[in-house]
Amino acid sequence: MLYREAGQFKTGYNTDQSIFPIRQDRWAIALFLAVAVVAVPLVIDDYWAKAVLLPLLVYAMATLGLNILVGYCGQISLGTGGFMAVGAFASYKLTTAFPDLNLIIVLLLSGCVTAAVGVLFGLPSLRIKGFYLAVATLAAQFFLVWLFNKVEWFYNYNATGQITMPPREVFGFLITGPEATPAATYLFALGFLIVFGLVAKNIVRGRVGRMWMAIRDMDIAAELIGVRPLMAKLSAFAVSSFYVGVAGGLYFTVWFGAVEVTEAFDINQSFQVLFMVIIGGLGSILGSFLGAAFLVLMPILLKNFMVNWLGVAAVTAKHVEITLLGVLIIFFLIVEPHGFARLWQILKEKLRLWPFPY
Amino acid sequence: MMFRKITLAIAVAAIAVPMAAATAPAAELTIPSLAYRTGPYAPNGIPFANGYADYWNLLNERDGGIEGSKIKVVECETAYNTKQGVECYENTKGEGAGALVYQPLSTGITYQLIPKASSDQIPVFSMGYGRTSAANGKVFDWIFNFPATYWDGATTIVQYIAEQEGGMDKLKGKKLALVYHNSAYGKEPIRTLEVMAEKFGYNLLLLPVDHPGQEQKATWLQVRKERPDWVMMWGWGVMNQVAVKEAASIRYPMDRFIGIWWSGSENDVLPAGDAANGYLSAAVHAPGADFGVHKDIMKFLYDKDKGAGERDRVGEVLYNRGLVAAMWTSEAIRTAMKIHGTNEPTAAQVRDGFENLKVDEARLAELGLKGFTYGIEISCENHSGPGKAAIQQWDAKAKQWRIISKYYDRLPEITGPLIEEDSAAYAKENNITPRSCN
Amino acid sequence: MTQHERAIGDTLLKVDNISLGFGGVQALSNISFDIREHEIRAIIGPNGAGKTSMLNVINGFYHPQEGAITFKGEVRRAMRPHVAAKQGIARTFQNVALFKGMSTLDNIMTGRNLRMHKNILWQMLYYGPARTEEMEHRRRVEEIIDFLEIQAIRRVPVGKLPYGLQKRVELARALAMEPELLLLDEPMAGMNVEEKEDMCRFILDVNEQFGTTIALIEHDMGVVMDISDRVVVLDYGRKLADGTPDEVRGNQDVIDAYLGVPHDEGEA
Amino acid sequence: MGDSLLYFIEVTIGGLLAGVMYSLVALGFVLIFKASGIFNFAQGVMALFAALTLVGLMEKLGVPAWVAIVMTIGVMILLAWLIERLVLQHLVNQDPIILFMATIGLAYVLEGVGDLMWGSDVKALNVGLPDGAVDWMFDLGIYVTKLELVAAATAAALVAVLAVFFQRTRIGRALRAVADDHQAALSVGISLRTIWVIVWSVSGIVALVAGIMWGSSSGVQFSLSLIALKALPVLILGGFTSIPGAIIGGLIIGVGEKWAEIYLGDYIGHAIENWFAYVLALAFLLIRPQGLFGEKIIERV
Repeated sequence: MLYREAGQFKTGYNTDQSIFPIRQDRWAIALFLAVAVVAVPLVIDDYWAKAVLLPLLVYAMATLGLNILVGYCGQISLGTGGFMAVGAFASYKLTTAFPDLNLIIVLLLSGCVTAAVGVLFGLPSLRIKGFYLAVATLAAQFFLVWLFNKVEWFYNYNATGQITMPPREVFGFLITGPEATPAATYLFALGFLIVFGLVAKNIVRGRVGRMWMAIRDMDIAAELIGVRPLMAKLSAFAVSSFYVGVAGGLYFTVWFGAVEVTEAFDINQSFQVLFMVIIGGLGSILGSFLGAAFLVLMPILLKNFMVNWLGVAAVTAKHVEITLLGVLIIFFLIVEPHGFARLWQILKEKLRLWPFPY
Repeated sequence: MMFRKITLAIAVAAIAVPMAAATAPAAELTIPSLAYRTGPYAPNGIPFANGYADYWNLLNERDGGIEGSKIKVVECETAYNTKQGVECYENTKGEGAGALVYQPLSTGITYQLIPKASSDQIPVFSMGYGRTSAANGKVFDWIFNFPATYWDGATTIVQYIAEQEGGMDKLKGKKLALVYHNSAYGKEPIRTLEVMAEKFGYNLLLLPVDHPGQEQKATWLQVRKERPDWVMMWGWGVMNQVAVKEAASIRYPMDRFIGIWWSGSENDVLPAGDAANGYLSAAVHAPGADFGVHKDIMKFLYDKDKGAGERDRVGEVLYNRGLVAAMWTSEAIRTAMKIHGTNEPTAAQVRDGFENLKVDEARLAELGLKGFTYGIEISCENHSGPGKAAIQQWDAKAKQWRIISKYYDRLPEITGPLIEEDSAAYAKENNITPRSCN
Repeated sequence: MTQHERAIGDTLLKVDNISLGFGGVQALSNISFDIREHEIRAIIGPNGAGKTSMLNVINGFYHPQEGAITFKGEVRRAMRPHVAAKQGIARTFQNVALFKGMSTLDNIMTGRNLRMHKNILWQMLYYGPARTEEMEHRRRVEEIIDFLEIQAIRRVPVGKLPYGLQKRVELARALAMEPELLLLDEPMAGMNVEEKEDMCRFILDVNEQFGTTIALIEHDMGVVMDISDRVVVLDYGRKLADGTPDEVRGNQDVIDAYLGVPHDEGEA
Repeated sequence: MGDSLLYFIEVTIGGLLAGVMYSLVALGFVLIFKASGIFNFAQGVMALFAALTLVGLMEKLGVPAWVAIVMTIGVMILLAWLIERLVLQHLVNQDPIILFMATIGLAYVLEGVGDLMWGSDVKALNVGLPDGAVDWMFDLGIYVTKLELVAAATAAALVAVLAVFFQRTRIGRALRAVADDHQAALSVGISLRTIWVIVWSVSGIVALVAGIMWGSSSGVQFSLSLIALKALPVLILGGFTSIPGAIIGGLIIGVGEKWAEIYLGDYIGHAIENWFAYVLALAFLLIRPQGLFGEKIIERV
């Protein structure tokens, strides 16, 4: 009964086109944001920041980016790990070369660098489709990681190829380095995610988003009504890579602070982010967040539940955790192949009618 | 709706558990063990974790802990994955009265914890791995990497080679190949080997192998073509097994093929069978279960079904590695107790224990480890100990490793400047002012 | 009802000696005809006559080996489809080619793509110029929605619509492009009588109200003869006849070609 | 110069044989993709699971290798049945990417269950396959290992058996029909579900063969599942639906990456095998987007 849109009239196309046309949704999201921005920083500690929330934010950002490419434009990519590496190394090079450059600008520039690289590796998509493209993007994954491992310039000629983030302040708050407070790093990453989540939503609900979806749903028809596949696909690669690059930058600067390319950005990253996209819901901004949340939180949850509550040995717990994760993925796919976003939608539809379904 | 609320409640509760645990009072010494019993490197992680756990449990069972304080080992599974390692670190650091020391085990996790643990003021004992320049205690206050670093390993292996060739001057013109895991870990020795190549006049051939390293055909075809006089290896996991097998297949003389101490366990040679006979590796401690402490472990743990692993695998190389790591750590804690006059030392006090750690031959004998390893002494500026290593050889018939050389000293004139340079670069990049040690 | 009250203008599109082959199969040989401004031009013929291929050539999806096409005075043999779209040629498809994952509204809005110019940076902001533009076009699209009487299905993903409605949405999408030349490939295939009547009405209305030139492929001879100004007949890739419905109806070649060839709905 | 020619031959043969090893893994992918359009991410883990089961049976039950192999085949068939029952059956007619995701879930399950059942220690696999270099060739100056020759022979035999199976048996013909058209397959009188069980069983057995070959060379451990990554460039090069493509693709990738590593490595750096294989496959794809032997993609409106 609480969730009714009766009596809310749309007075123009403006309100009809807004992201949350239903008033209750707006309240809910405002409340949620208030908790995320105000309440969480008050109670956050190192564990929550480093093991739960930062991973969540960083992966949500990467998932958002990949969802633009896979979910909206229909181009499957397995190069995410490599593109995240580009973002990370770009921010490292920029921040060590220009120590006074604001970290926000560093990250945005890193995103731009990644976008350029993404466009380059997106070129084959003009000819190659489907799983062939997916496997072809692995070329980017392996090549980029090899490159950053091989060319010493990228890691400032240190002995091992490992990069470490120096401490940096933004608006007087220490954001990176070990002394940064969990609240500051969290808010910094959260800021990025809120802004770019909104930006993503704006892009996909406008002309460019429709262009991408047209290419995804029927590329030939799209071309016949004037969408240029070249522009559509490459812009999707660019925007997607920008997000992934910023995510890689955040991964390195605020979350990890030190990474080694062969491990931090290996192929598992690429798969992981793709799982998040699919399980969250292809072509859904909300789904990107839900997918990232599921795959970040579920293992921690299962682990803590088994180890701390049931007292299972750490190793057995790990095996069970992997198995359960697989079972859950299959289970959710069977229940709703279109991911959590669709489940959420169905739930909302039900709620809209509750408690009088007829 | 109800269902969702319950799930949410469980979710919050389960994630919140470590926080709740943090507030529980405890009089125990909390030692986290970042084990990796799953994932691609599990075969190596299992024996180490068992050795580590067994030694702590032995102290509890036999001595009632360290100076009366019981030890609580909190094992956390990392799967050798940095992300999970960080989760484990954050999860366990507040456990009990606070974690006393971390043994991160993976290179990635170590690099991760170097700044983090330093700021949290918890010592990190990356025993024979991790960042070599952490040897410089002036820059890396909280990191310890004794008894030897990779650079020490490189200099000792080259000394062994020189000795076989008939002296350092005989290295001139020789061809040495390095087969390495193409990662931070594998790249560690390259600079040292290059500096030595310049000084001693040997030629260095670099052959990287990408993770995971199941397919090394090209690498070994190059070895066949270049015919190096010696092959050194910085390998890890399946890469070791395949390399040993390939080397045997191309009939490279196994007694001229030397791995670092992470490329010299039973796991690495057993799959190759007889062909692995004669393979060499560096070692910082002895293999085998013939020491006093092993007898105690049998008596107090395995006979009472309290062992962490399988009985017949006690004494494997990596088991002993875990054991010696626990031993040095426990001695550091003991030292800390002595210095600060408490039986509940804090992590910061344990660090002082590490900086004043002295485990000489006599103490080793007292611990039931006579001849197990060499004596060490750690100081404020030197966190890497004496940096000695011996060479051990695999006997495929007996299925046993045997130490076949003396413990070589490192070449400080080679490693010293490199450590100085690398740690200075780190200090500069991270705005660290090296402390004074006087 | 063959006479409309609008002025048929000059030649809008001229097809000159087009030949198109795939491997050994000759889909079109030496076809010539023209389409004049504001007229409704039908292309008919038995299955496999090359009708769809002809449309594909006109909007650039197929590239003919020989011949030329003159559109608005500009001569060309081949072009990319999106260029054809830019020049004002819109199209519907024999088997509906809607964007299945998108709503009716979004499908039609996509038709406005070429007329929207705010770049991605404005879109990221959304508020301001991008929104103004979006609203402008939304208004235009709503007109089309009203025109085709599909208000109720605005927010429905088109994949869930019945076939008849999908065809209508497809027409809406083509109209949203405000084309000068509208190519309709069997707009009434698979429809019942009622739906056909609606569609006929829409086509005529489009032609009258917007003055859009229409070229359509249709199997229903009744419909074709009723609504078109001129008819071109193809068979086996050749042109059989060309003229007003009455002329074509009396043509002996056409009668022969259709004799024994039963009407087959849905396929061409 | 004779030496460098000999070396070239050696590298080429080495590459070809390495390629055969990749093909063995790629074959399993192709079988499933051909019959059901599923990109089976779990293929690598299936190889690991099969090898683990084999070693486990040999160690725990002490049975001879061949008995254990037969038992493992039984386990793989059971597994195929379970997969169809519990997973695929509920996901009929879903998008390929959803099925792909489901096989990822499957990979997790198999990995976890395999570890729970048999532990994650490295296990030596010895089913009596020969080891070491081939003597007479070694004397000639060419290094070829016996295991690789066995693998090549096995691959050849496997392809021959599969060819006979597909061409000569009723089930095989049904499988080919299903690859072309699901409806047509139903008209042959074999249910789609049976066909899926069969095809997953066959690819499970192929996974076992791959697991034995790779496991014999590197020991059975988690890393075995990563060989799937070696098979992917082979797949795109040869085409997802072509069995000869998997073999030829494997040979090309094998030779290509070895040549690159050895002859290009000095100029652009070593350890380039991994990405070079993908770049090579990508280059082929740009010329033929459907792979070497894949079916041509025809676009119509």
